[in-house]
Amino acid sequence: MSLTVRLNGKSETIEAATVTELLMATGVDPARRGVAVAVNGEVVPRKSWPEFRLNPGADIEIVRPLQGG
Amino acid sequence: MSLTVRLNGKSETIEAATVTELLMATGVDPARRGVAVAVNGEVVPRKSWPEFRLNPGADIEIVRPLQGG
Amino acid sequence: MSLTVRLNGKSETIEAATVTELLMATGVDPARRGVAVAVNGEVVPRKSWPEFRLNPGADIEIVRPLQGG
Amino acid sequence: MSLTVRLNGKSETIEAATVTELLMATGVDPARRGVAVAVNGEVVPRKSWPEFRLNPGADIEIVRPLQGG
Amino acid sequence: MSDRLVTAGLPLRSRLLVGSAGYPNQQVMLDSIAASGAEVVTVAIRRISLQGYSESLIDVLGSDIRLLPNTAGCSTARDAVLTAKLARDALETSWIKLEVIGDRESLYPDVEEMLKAAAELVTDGFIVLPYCNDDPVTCRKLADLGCATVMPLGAPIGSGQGIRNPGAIETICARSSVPVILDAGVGTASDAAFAMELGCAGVLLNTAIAKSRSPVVMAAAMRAAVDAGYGARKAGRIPKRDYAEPSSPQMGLIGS
Amino acid sequence: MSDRLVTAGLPLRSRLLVGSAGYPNQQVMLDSIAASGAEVVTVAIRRISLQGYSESLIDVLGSDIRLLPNTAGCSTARDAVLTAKLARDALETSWIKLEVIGDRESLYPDVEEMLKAAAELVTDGFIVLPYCNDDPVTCRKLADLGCATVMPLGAPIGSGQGIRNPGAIETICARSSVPVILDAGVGTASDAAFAMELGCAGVLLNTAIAKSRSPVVMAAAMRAAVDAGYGARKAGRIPKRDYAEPSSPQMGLIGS
Amino acid sequence: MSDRLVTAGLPLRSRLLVGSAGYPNQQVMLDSIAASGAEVVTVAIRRISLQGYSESLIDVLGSDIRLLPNTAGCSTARDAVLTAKLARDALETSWIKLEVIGDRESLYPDVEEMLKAAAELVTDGFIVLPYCNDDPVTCRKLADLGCATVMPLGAPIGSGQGIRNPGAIETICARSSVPVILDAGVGTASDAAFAMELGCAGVLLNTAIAKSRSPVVMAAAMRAAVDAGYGARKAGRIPKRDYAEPSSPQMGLIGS
Amino acid sequence: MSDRLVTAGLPLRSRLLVGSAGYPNQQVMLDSIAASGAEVVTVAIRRISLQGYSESLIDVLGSDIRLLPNTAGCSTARDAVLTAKLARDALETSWIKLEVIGDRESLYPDVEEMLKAAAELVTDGFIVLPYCNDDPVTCRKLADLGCATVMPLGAPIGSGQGIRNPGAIETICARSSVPVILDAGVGTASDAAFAMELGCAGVLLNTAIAKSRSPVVMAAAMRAAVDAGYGARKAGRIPKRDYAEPSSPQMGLIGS
Repeated sequence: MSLTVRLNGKSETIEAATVTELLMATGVDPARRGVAVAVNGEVVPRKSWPEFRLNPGADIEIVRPLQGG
Repeated sequence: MSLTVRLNGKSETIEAATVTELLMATGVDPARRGVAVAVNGEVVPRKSWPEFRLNPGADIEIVRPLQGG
Repeated sequence: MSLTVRLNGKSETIEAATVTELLMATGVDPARRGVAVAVNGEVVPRKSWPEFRLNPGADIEIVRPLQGG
Repeated sequence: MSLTVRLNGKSETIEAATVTELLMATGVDPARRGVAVAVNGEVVPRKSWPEFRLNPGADIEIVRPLQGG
Repeated sequence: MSDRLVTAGLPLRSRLLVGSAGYPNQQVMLDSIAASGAEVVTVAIRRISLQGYSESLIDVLGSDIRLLPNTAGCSTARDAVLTAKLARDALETSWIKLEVIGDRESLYPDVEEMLKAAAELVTDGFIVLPYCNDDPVTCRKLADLGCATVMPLGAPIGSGQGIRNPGAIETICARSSVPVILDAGVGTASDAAFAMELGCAGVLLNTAIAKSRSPVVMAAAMRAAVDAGYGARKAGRIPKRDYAEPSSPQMGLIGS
Repeated sequence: MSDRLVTAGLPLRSRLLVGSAGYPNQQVMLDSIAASGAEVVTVAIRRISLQGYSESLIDVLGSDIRLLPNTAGCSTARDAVLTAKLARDALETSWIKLEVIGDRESLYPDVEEMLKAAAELVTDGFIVLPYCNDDPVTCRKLADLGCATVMPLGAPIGSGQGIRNPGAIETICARSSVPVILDAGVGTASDAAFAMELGCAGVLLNTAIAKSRSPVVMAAAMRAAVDAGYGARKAGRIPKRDYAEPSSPQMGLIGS
Repeated sequence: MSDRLVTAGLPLRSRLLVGSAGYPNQQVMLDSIAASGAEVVTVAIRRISLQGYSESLIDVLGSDIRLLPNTAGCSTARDAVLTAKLARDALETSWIKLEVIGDRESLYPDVEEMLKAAAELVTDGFIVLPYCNDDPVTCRKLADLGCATVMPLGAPIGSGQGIRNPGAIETICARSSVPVILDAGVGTASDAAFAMELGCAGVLLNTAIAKSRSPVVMAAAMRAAVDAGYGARKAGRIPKRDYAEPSSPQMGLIGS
Repeated sequence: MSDRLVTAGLPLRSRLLVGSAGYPNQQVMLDSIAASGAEVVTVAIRRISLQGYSESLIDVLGSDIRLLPNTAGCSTARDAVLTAKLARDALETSWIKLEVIGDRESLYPDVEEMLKAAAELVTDGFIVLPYCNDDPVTCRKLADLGCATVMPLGAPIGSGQGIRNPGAIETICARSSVPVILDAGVGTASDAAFAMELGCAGVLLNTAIAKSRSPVVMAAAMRAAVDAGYGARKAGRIPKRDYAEPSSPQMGLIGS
């Protein structure tokens, strides 16, 4: 099934029911270190990714570390 | 009649029912410019001094301008 | 008669026998304040201009004040 | 024989005819490194110490290195 | 007129504001204030001593002086606000120099409490002149809250160190939507001139005059310094150059 | 009277001395000199252009101005001495601002040549005001030779960097047997005030006024700055303190 | 051991902390970090670009490097706190360099929001290292809230101006109950040494190395500078004297 | 090799030169010199006390130290030249640190006498390292005379004021045809680093180490500082900017 969500600030229609599926759908290996996810302003811990269900309109942030000062 | 109040930080027993009487009792001419009074953390405007009644335990501040930077 | 001298750093042939004549020849009013003259590294005082005779090859400086810091 | 000389700024009477004898007389081992001698404002090179004869009234400096900045 | 420091719509006679504390005696204070040319003079608000009280500042300072009460010594928004209200009632002025101190040794402001007090006082109709940090963000917030001026510190109160962070003051002046008055730290005349050159609209000082060896002479010097710095700013100074540049002409040298 | 700068026995109207070079035009120069209040104005001595010459400085500068010719651009004692003698004859003054430049980029003096020229000029009866290094030893030697003042540089001529080595200037002022006039480097009003606070008896400047955006305004600012700095020095500034010192009284705070 | 910078109970290998941004390329970054000797390296937290992503910093920076994520760019406590929580989950560290920016031009902190975020993060178990103002009051509040260090700015981020207000930094260091790490403003080695001499426990910098002409050489220079400044502080410098003091002995001069 | 300070054709082990005076005791002196890494150590030349004499410096300082005798205390070219010649004979070195003092309080050089002595010593085959003013003209003259280095003062000897006129030192370094060694004034490590950043080829100091609370620790700090400053100079520092420049990336912020 497909959902319309706000993903990293942009409205996107995704084919994913859970965080894990979303990451895979967006080409991010869920096993990869350094990734973190927040849904509606709350962090979704890595261990909950497989079962954490995304709802329509969810505000999702997927982040990783970058060069910084 | 006499009241025990907190006057400029010290407990005092005063012979005064109103702010005006209190000022007179403490040797401050109520007509004198530059004086201000607060009771229980609220300023009592000059015009209300005559009728403003003091209650036992009232926390009273009488201030005036001093040299300052 | 005509002389070849060094005048303010340049070789010039002049029609003048004295400093006064030289000044006049070069369009400088000898009466004008603010002018001074040196010949061969020595100042020629204003009062000696009329009779101070110039010799061939003399090194002559004619100066005046200018804006300065 | 004895001579009166100026030694390091003080007048002294010494029992010495040469620089070498003077050094020995003043308890300085002439073989010791780091010593230098001037007589009357001229350095007397180490090698000339044995035969350099001192005259009465000579102005003698005997120096050595010290802590310095 | 355009040359006047306009505070809350009011053009002031002088860009120099002075304090009234710490003079050898009252006459020296009065003479110094006169020599300074200041229109605005700060005063503190303190408890009346209960055994009657000496001649009031209001009476000795002429009517051509505008009293600016301060909240010096307050360390909470609550005390500062009450002090401001008492000052308003005592002096019939809505002007207040807001000070909320965070630390007795440095006398640096407590930013949070100061902002809280400023908001409350502005809402209550006060003309708020806050003594604040040399911090462009806090200064902007104070202006946005509706303060009439911002008064960043040049150095700790009474330290006489001058302007410790000119770059910060310059940044604040370059951006401020309200007049910037340098408050605290000035030790001598060149400090006051420098403050104006950095873009300040005025200078507020007390100790530098009151505690100098000759306060009246120093007051006149500070007045001249503020004029000098303001004029130099207006005149547009020459740029600093790494190398020398002759002032006299290079041509026509003798012997050349 | 004791407040006047006395040079070679002559009390001057002002402690600010200015140059006459580099102004946008002659009228601005005249107005700036007037606004500066300076009595002493420096001029250069240059070869007359042989095609006649424009209106003379002597005529345009009123008789209440004292011309101080300089030896700017000279790099040997010989040229400086001849220039001084020509200046004396041209301007009927024995005052000379001695400059012997050692280096075209830094325009720092050549100490050896300057000392040689100073000795010769003093012997010849000149009132010598030498532009010199901020070096207490050279300044002392110039005074011992009989110079009327010493004029150490604050920074390279025309650089507007201000006083690069205040400690050196202060040392020179503390010991000098003749008036110390800060020459060169002043960029803005606070620099001039600072020079006076360090103990200078006067300030000589040119570019800071002439090349500012509004020379007349800057000239007035410099005049005020010199007064301010001189006054502050006389008044005796407060010491610098590491920590804060409250100006308002600590007693009688409400809520305490 | 006593010579190690101990943060939240953890002794660090180095008193120099460095950023990972702005290097010409990744190899230069790695070589520079190695040359700096830093154990702690800051990283930003940013949205993953949705077209997959390049090699992760975590992998390229060895396991002997302790990553310190920052909240750079956040202008509210809310965003900073969420960024910190994402960082904790992404990097399995509870360390966070807290930045709450109040102003895009000056990049000065927003004191109110910073304090709010610090309180929330400390409560949530974070080791908080806040980038803050050079303000002793705000620094004390941050320490009282439970921050592991305070990291006052020396000058605006990336400006390379050095320490604009040494007196303020010295006051902060003299009173702080937690280690003071100078953050932002360092432009060259002497700035870093000076920070340590003022009493800082460490220095955090990025641009001064990354944007220098030779980052690896500058990284080694910064490492030496922090050691030098720390050593000098420990050694106890000589006092500054107004006058000279000969080092060589005064006795026994020839010709005397 | 190119990284070595080459003096009169001789590459030195270290860019730090130190004095041997004023240490608490001889062992601390030896340990400090070792910790400084210096190859060149200055010594004074003094009259032998006529009651025999203590262990000689030459013996206690190992053969891997190059002694640099000075003419400290001399105030005439004549005394300085004789002292130099005695030093050469005593120490079998033609190296001489030329000092000709013009003033006992400031210990500034006497420029005329110094130049005279330098010329005479160079002619006589000495390797002359003159302690001189921070004056580009005098420095150029010394180099033109054939001195091996110039050693301008940063501040009065022993004052620990650091570099009072960085602009002058920078100008001297930018133009000098011989290595510039900062001599005198260094008080702490950041001063030494700063000197190198200004372009100096080396630093000579004594009091800053000898009179610090822990000379051996300070000696190591100075060594690190000279390396740090030299490295930073080589690395090419970032320019100073008036405003901030973020180090972390501006894109991809959460909540944006």
